[in-house]
Amino acid sequence: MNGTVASAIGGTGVFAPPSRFRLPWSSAVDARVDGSKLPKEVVLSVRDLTVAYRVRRGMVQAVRKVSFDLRRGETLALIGESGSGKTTLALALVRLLVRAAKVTDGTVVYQRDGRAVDVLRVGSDALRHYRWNECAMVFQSALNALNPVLRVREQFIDVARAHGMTNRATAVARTLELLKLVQLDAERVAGSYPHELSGGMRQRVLIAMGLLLDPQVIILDEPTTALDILTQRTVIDLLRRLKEERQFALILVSHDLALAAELADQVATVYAGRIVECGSVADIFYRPNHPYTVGLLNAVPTLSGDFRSLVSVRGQPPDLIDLPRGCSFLPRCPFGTPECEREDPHLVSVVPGGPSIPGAGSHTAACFHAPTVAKGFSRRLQTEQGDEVASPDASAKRGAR
Amino acid sequence: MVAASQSLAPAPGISPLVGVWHAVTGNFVVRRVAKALMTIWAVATMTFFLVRLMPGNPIEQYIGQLIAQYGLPYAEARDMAASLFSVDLDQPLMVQYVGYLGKIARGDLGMSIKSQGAKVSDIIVAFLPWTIFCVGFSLLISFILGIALGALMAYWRDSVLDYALTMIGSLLHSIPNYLIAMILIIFLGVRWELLPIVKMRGSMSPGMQPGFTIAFVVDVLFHAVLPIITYVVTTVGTWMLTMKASTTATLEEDYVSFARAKGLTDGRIRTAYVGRNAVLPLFTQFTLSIGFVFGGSVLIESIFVYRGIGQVLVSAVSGRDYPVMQGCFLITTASVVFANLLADLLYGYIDPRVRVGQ
Amino acid sequence: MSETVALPPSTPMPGMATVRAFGRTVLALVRQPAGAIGLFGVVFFLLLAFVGPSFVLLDVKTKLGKEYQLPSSEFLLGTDYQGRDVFSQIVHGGRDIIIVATTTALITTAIAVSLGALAGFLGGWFDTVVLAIADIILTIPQFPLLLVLATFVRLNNIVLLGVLLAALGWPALMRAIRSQVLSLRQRDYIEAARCLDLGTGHIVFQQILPSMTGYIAISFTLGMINAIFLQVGLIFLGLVPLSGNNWGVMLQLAWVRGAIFIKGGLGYILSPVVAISLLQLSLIMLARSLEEIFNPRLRRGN
Amino acid sequence: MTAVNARSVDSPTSDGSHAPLITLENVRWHVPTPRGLVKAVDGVSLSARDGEIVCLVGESGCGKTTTGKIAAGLLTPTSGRVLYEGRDISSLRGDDFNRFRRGVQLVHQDPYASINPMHTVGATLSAPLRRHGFAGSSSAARTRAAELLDLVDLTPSKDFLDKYPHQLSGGQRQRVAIARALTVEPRFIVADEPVSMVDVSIRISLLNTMLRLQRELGTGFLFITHDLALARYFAWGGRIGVMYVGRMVELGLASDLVANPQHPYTRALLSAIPEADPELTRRKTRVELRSLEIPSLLKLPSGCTFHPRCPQFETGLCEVSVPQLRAPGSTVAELDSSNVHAVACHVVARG
Repeated sequence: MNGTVASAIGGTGVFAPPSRFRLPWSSAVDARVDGSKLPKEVVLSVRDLTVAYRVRRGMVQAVRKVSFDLRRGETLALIGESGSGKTTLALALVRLLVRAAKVTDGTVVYQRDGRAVDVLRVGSDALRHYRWNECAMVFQSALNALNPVLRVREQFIDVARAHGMTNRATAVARTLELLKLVQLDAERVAGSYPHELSGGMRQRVLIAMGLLLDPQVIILDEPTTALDILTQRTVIDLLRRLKEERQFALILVSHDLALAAELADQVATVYAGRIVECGSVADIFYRPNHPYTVGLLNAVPTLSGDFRSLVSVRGQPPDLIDLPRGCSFLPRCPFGTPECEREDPHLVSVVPGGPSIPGAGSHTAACFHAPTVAKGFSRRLQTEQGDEVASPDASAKRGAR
Repeated sequence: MVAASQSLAPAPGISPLVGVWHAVTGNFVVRRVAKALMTIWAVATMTFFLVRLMPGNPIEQYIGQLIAQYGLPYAEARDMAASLFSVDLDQPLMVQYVGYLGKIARGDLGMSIKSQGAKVSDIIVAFLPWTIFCVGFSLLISFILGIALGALMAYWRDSVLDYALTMIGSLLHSIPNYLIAMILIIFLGVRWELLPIVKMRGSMSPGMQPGFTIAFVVDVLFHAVLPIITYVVTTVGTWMLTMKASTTATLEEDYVSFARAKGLTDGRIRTAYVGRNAVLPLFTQFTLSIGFVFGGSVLIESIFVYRGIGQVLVSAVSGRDYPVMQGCFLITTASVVFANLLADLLYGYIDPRVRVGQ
Repeated sequence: MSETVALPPSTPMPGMATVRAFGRTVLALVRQPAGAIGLFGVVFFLLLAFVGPSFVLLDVKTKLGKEYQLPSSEFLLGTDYQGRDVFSQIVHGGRDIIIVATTTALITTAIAVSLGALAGFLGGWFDTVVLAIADIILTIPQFPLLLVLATFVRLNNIVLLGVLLAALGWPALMRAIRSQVLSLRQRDYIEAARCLDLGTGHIVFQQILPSMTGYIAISFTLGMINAIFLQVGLIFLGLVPLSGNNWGVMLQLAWVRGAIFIKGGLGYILSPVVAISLLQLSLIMLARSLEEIFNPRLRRGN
Repeated sequence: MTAVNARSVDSPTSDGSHAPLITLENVRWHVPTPRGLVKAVDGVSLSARDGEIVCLVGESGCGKTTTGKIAAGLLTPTSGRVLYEGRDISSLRGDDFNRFRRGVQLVHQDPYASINPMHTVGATLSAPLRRHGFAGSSSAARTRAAELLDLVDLTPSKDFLDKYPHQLSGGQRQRVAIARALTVEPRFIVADEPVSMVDVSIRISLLNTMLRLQRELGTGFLFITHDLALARYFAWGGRIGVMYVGRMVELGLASDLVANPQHPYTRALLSAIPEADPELTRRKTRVELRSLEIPSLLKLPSGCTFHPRCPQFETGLCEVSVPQLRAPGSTVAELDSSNVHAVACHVVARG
């Protein structure tokens, strides 16, 4: 298997790096951005992205002033509970928001080969090119993401044709290669209708489809949620291998901390439409600075290691229409003080003098009490040999067993 | 049928007989054809027993009439009735019934009482094609127009066009088709005198030679235009509104947003992703509407004096010409059943999920 | 805790949930413009047909020289071929139509709900047989069938007419009810009620029926629409013996007497046309709004 | 929320003295479909003592939900028996049956589907209270309903009595569903994935509430889940059974089963589960399966149903005979009454 993968990627066959890469963006002059300020390795740079939509009860503040940088080959996990706005955020990055939703502020700058554009301002042709050629987004429900009346092969060809790959034979050959790459019985799956495939197979078909045009960025929304554990494992291992081999940047949207722990380089916790903490995967899991991150970590049971008694984050997920005054996490926060009610804390570096924009090399949190929170958190850290550094709290609770 | 059942091996653990039964009933095509045949059989049976068993049995009535009017002896009158109704009155009822079914299967539907010597099957052959042409053509126009407008309304939801078309659609849908027909005649024909309404009666002008000539086609369309307008106007609203609802729902499907995420062209998304999936639920409605519109032809053809099977049925009913009535009704039903069957099989072809069979 | 006791008991009386669901439905209807218009129209025609005759006398007097008059202040909708007032005929002509439609809808809904519920609940051969019969009736074109039946059955009784129309009208509604019951039956809350042993009566009247009121209301309205279409058609073809006074008879007389060819006859022939159309329109708007309230697929996303 | 581990001390599981409250004896659920016989559950035996927690773990389609419904008396097994207090429930009549019916309750997976949207919380809880005579009047029912809401931590309970389900969050609805099950004072609750549709951040509090009920009211639980980590947390003092396509493949004390899995399937499962700890989860050793394909219930593999995927597959053994669930060195009959760790695997049983 490894042999085929390596030759498929490294070789000059059907997988040769696409020479068709040309940004038809000259038509959208006003969308062009001065890329000189952006570090070369940043592929996606989001600033102050704000999305709102109107429902009968009022305005839903789905995404509020979100900023982050995504680097080439890096994996960013957006973690949050349902209704936190993480999916809306992902959809905004490819401009696929529902009709009622509007981006009210911010920029999404995409950079390739030193050229940069603001995705939110490009024209429709350029946008169509950006989607899938540059940034592929695979939705949450793999079960419904494929057209029920077309065979899988036709749906691959549709994508190929839409992006200028007119030769049907080439497109089919590429499709079969990719289906093999995701460990599917390529010929059979290509000739199947979606309803003839299992959930895990469909999810892998979508991932294969995402790779069809070699995009720089792939966004996956809950890629493993509906799958069985063993199938989940296949998909996770597949993703890890693919991102190492192909060096695409990956944005994972999930409620599942474990998925982030498995795949992410950077993790951002999203609460009430904002990134409340972002840092490297180790920062988030071992040195969290935001009470919400801590709450999530304390609420998830593990299989290995010691048995701990767990506590949920208290209270209910926030109502995005009627957000509390000040810090939106305040009603559920054990660290709250009157100060928190006065103002919504900004995202700032937890290391003095560090960068305050989430991205590689920074650890940021939006909490006035970040140092206190960080000090209070302790968690067993397993060293390589398996002996552990247990918190006094956990050992006290270990009890008789 | 045998071939179909053999191709599917009986499931393990179930007796072979049950397996064959499941294979037969599990096959979509076989099931549909069986249903169609059963419907035709049910209608034939019903008309037979209605004619034979109802109080005021038309055969007895006719015999009585022959005796009274022409002074025929009973036996002769009886023989005449038997040949007209295409039954053998000396046999027990069940034998007559079987014989009747046999004759139907051979295309023998008896003779007309009113037009002496005319075979019912000949009458049907002369009139049925006009109705099929008129109704079929209208359904097709209305379906296509409705789908196009409905899709447009869904894409331009909440626009002025959407509101206007929704209003018009509801309005047209609510007025019974025969009232629309009357309104057309009153205004286009009589009040404003835009159309020579009397000349438009019949299915073609007297003396017109059937054939594939321009003059003939124009003449046929000239005579059919008012019925067609009526059928189209009264059915298009339903298609529009249903298609709008269906498209609106399809637009929210994940595979449509996903197609956008994949950067497919709008044209491709509209046709292969939205259009094809949105039309699917309309097919079941389409089959139902065939019977409705075909049945409605009875009224429409009477109002426009269009020489189709509907009008023949009405005059047979008012003239108590039972064999003609029986035959017309049977053939009308059979046409509808056949059209339904076609539509269903076509649906199976378009939707791969049905093809596999549930 | 004592405060809780003092509060009014909220345990529902049997059928209360159904009543409350009905109330909610009416409220939801009035909030929609189309639903409000439909409801208003239906109420208007009910008043016209059942209360109107007490205020407007039916004009039966032949008035020579006043035949085929256009609407005027004396004859609001003109006069007929005998010089009689059309307006009074319109006021008196709705009753029978609505009674037949309601009878039909009542019987249709009763058959549809009971057969649909039974088929959905029992399943098995009963379901298969009922569904097969429904499919056959659905396939047979209704109007020709009615024509044939009309030659054997004398349709001079409006209730009989209603029964006959209902006998042919139930299948489509039955199928809708059946699929609704099938989907309701599989709901987890029904299973929970079974697990709690709440009893069949409770499950049917408290858990299932309240969720069905919408479908029953839609069924009823659609049944009325279909019945009006068919009965007026039958009357128009002269297959229902002419008796009494109703819009269908007016239509038939006006058509046969050639009112369309006479300038003054316009009011005479158009009045029943407009009356029937408006009644149908009101009913359809009502049905559509009900559908929009109860069918989440049609509901606008928020 | 505190001292969860204390359960293991006073839980009756540690000694085997109590007679089982509920027992499934070799139950099968075979459904004929047009495409063949579906063997959703194929010979499962399981028992639970009063107040015991048993978890059923497995992937979708393994028959765990069907087994749960059989245990709750909502499905009649096509073969095999269900015993309640030692008596076959199919033979129970009248009051005896009612005792069982009230004694075992079910909490569904989806709190959005399991509560009738047309009824208020108060009405939902009052109906069973009135029906089974736990409240003589509607005001008494209301009082009791409020108490039950308090019991499941929906406080202040008065605020919730007159709410409709759509006014509640998923977690709150699930609490209402639990309160509804508690109306008839059951001794055993079958909870079918009760937290899988609830937000991660509040899952644990729901489990903690259920654990408190077990501790305070002595209610036993059959907890059905696909998440072994949740099972381990919930059943720390009880047992876990692992199911694979209709059969039980491993059964043992929760702590033991997770720490020392025997069946190749359980091992594969444990090694595959991603964990919320990057160091740990990225270093785990995986058990490689021979095939990714999940067998169709219509066409189950011969012998051990796991054999086409099993890394320890032995030709001539695994595909030939069906392995029985047994603890190494003990007879099948002992299974109910002891805390043995039992496995259905030829290779493991051989040692």
